[in-house]
Amino acid sequence: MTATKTAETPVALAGEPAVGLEQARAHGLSEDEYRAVERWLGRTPTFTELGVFSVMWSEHCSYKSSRRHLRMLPNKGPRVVGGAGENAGALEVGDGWVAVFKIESHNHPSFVEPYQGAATGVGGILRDIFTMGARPVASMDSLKFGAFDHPRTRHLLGGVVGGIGGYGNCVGVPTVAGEVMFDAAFNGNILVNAFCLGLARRDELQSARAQGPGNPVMYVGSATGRDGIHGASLLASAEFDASSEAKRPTVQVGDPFTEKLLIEACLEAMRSGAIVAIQDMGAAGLTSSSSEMAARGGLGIELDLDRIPLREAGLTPYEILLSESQERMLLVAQRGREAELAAIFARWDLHAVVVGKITEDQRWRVRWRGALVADIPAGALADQAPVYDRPAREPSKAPPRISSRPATAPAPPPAEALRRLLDSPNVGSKRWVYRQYDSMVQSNTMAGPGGDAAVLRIKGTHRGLALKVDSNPRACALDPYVGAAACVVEAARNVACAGARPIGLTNCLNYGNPERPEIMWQFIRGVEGIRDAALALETPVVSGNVSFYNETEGRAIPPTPTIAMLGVLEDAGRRVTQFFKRPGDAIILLRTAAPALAASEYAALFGCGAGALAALDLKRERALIEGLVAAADLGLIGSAHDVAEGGLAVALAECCFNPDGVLGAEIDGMPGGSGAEVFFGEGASAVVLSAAAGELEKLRGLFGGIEFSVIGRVAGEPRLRVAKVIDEDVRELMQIHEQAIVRRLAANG
Amino acid sequence: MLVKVFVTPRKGILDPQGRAVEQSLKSLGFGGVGAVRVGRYITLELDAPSVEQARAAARRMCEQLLANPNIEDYSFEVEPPEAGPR
Amino acid sequence: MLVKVFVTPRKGILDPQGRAVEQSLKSLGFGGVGAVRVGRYITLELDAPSVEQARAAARRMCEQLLANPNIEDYSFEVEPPEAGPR
Amino acid sequence: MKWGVVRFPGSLDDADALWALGQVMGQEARALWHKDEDLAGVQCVVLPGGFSYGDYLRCGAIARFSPIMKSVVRFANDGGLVIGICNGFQILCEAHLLPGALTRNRSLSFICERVNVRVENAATPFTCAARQGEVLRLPIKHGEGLYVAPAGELRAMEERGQVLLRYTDAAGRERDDANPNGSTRAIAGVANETFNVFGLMPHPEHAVEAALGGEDGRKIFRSIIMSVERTSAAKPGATSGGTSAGRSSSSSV
Ligand SMILES: Nc1ncnc2c1ncn2[C@@H]1O[C@H](COP(=O)(O)OP(=O)(O)O)[C@@H](O)[C@H]1O
Ligand SMILES: [Mg+2]
Repeated sequence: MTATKTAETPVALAGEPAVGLEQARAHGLSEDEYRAVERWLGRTPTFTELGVFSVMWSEHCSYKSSRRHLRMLPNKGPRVVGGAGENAGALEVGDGWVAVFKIESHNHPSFVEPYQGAATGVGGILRDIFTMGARPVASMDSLKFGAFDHPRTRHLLGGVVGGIGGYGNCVGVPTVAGEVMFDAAFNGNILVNAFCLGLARRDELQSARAQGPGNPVMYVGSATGRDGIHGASLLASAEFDASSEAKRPTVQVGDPFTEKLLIEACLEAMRSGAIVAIQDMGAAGLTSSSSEMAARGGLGIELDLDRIPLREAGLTPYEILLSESQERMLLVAQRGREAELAAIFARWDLHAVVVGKITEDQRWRVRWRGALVADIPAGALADQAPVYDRPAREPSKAPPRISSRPATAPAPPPAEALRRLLDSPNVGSKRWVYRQYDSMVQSNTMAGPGGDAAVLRIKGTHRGLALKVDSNPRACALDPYVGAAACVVEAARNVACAGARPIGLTNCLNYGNPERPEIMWQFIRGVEGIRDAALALETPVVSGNVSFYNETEGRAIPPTPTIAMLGVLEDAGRRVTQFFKRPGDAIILLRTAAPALAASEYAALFGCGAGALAALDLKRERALIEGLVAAADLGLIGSAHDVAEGGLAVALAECCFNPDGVLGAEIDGMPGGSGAEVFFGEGASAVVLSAAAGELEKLRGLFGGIEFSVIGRVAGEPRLRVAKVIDEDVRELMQIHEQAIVRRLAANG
Repeated sequence: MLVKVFVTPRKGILDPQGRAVEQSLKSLGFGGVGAVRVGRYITLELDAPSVEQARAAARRMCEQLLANPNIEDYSFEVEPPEAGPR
Repeated sequence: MLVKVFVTPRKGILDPQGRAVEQSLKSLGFGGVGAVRVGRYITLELDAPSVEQARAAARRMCEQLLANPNIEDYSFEVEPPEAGPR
Repeated sequence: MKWGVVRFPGSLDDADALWALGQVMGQEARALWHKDEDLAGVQCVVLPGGFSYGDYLRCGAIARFSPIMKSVVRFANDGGLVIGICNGFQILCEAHLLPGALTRNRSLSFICERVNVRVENAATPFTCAARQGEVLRLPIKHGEGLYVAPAGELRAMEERGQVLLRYTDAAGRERDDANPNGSTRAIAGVANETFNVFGLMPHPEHAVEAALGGEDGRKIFRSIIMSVERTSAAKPGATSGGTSAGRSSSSSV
């Protein structure tokens, strides 16, 4: 019996195309890769096997161009739990709780079909989190669209935001923060990065490592259809061009209702202790989840495709294995406890079926209608994909500055510039977006969207978690290293402005075609920037995702690493918001360097001369963050707001927009003169604080080595006055800010 | 003229609504029910000089707005004014 | 048999979708469009011994589940198997 | 008092309602599973927010056929107190325990924000802890909250005082821009003719803690507690939702 089994080789199925180099190329494999496949098998692969290899060895699934560079990222620290090789990292946040979080891209699917693309992006990242045994407690999204007046932008914006809300709202996970940017550099390739945070008790963390030969493998969730065959993986592993339309797979449609049932049922099933390992079926669906779980455990797996629930008749093994149907999970159960698990899933109206078993021999074997259709070493699929050290070269000429024009017309006076900036969709209120997201469900949201970082409480403790996602493609276009490091610092600073200590991050690296040396150079410099900033701030990188080939018709997006930072507040009651609170409070400007107009929103609107990004001094950045955390902890500050798009003048205005009652500010003068870079420069780490005058000396002591200037005071009268240059009605400014996106959408419907 | 547009989820595309309705019909005791698909039914009045022109306009409406070409199919009927309402 | 169900918002009941579609069609340059209503189009296969019995079942499905009698009207068609697809 | 919060597949704010009632307000609150028919002797049934059955087809249309809804209908017909929040409101309309229906917001998009609602009738078991005309600040989060009912029915409801909450501005004035979803007559919450069943789109369970942005939601729950206590005081021995709870609307506040 065993002897005949080993002698058995997979069969070609009737009607399948012949396999050879040409077919391999059509599947996106190179000649070398195809030869490696032959070596792994010691024979020609069947068509099914070829398909399986092509997806597992795609850039999207294998990280073949990025893997060696990602090793640079620091992933250790006293709070880091478990780890490498699992679906997402975890950090201890105190009182026995661990936070599991990750961010992932869904750029290409969202460009093709914005609503469903974004929705399924949310669904996918949720599964990455609850598969770890953590209950998803918050989502964030980072979105980049083309210029607001580009003909496709409105449609993409509506679809993407609708999809994120449609899915997130229906599964009961609050969307608590995010970012949205519009720039012509994304006209042909939008970015949709979705983040999810989950919480678990430390001993509840679940493994994705198969164990116990003979243990049954069970399939739960939606039936398998032809969705996205070669979809996410191949679309995200090649440049986008006109022919992509023809290659378009069946669009994946999300079913958030089933996802909600899956969350509840899986978490309940995990508590039973009958689950050995579990993994979501994401990219490359059944193939990746089964081969990865087996490979992690150093074991094999045998699947019987006749038992896979199918949505329609007539699917081939190739299609079943490569389907990217959503809302499916694969788990390894303890032998003998299948019925118990099936009963738990049945309670949630979900069908759990045994579809295979774990074997000793490290092979990934698939049967269909009695025949063996694939027999591959599990490791060859899961972790032996080729790894490339692609050539990287700094471009000889300076990168074009995106959306930044030389200063032609004379710049408007500061008050006028402030109004124009507040009216820019990049600076203006994003309420139109986040009002479509349920940010309250689960009753933990102490600070939802609309401020710097979101703050959640952890029920049953005094603790709070702060989270924020940041990116800055304009800065990264000018300097991919400094830009990336600055994103880490900015995310950390936002979290610290809420009073929380930043403890770790996840990243989504969105770049162009890695086969081009200048893109590879941008990528490596970006990873180095993240590494250095993460080391300086002691915020380990616990998870991440790489999205290459963000190009259309040969034009790459600017390098866009997206950073999501998590922070902890020992006492959530000490959280700080960005809004001025009391008339008479002193207004303080903290700054680590002189701001610059390079890569600023001001430059995008009015142009500016040449110039470099503001200097970044990681030591001082660390000191600024430490000072903010200490100041919040001592209860010394009334408000803290990070200076970001639009610079100091915009930040001051935003501090006045207190939803509980607008206030004003009386600024005596701007330190550093009255040039546009002082009012509207960006890049330098700067924070606007307000505090009672009596606390100033104590406060100053917390920020040694950092520029600490008292620049004015909070006013009861809602006017923003800056020296003799700006004197504006705050309610009017607020109205402009509030309407920036809404009025554009209302215009010519 | 009265234009009636029928938009349906494309075959092979997941239709969670259809599945939910199917299950619900079954649990209500309706036997022999299958292949439930839930789509949209849009009716409108169109001022057009001829049925042909109305049909051409309806087709463009479907392609530009009423159906999502990624995941939906459509069909339509045009009824000249003398025909009674459905 | 193939059952096709048409559910429409009752006249006099607000139909924000219909209004939005009408506005969008106008802003896309479609002239002479009015009275846009957006409803649901549900298709299903029904195993029934006769068209009459299928019609009776379809009516009950509409009344119990497919339409909300407070605010919607419905109609349906039953096509015996030999009839081609629409 | 004893509360039961029904859990349908796709319910989302069930845990929030249990938290608000149990942990925050110190009530005896338990979950009721949709497949059960036993209401476990609760004195008020809460149908929570969420997307029961995905809200596929129509919001609340499928949930109303759950086994537990048979018991809820019986309980309500016997005068028991039932409150439906958001999706719960939609289910109550679909189940014909409340008149009218809820359709897509006029903006066609989901809206999550805090709004103001004016108490239109404070003489009911759901509003008696508030003042007539008092403005409450409560969150809404829904895509289909536009209340509709046939004109004749609406008139009769208004006359009988069945409209309990209306969207207004902070000063209690009706204004079109203070009506977030375009509801007919800015209706945010309605009761049945016997005032023992109440549905509202705003979420009182998300407004019970100052740390999360407000406490006005307590007034709704406190009203229910007051009226149940009053009823059981009047009728010692009454355990489950007292049949006279619905009449307590006549008592002064
Ligand atoms: N930029 C990155 N930084 C750190 N870890 C990363 C990064 N990109 C990917 N990873 C890690 O690589 C692993 C595989 O990535 P993942 O996106 O989970 O693949 P899949 O799409 O198959 O789920 C995960 O552990 C992920 O956290
Ligand atoms: Mg994964």
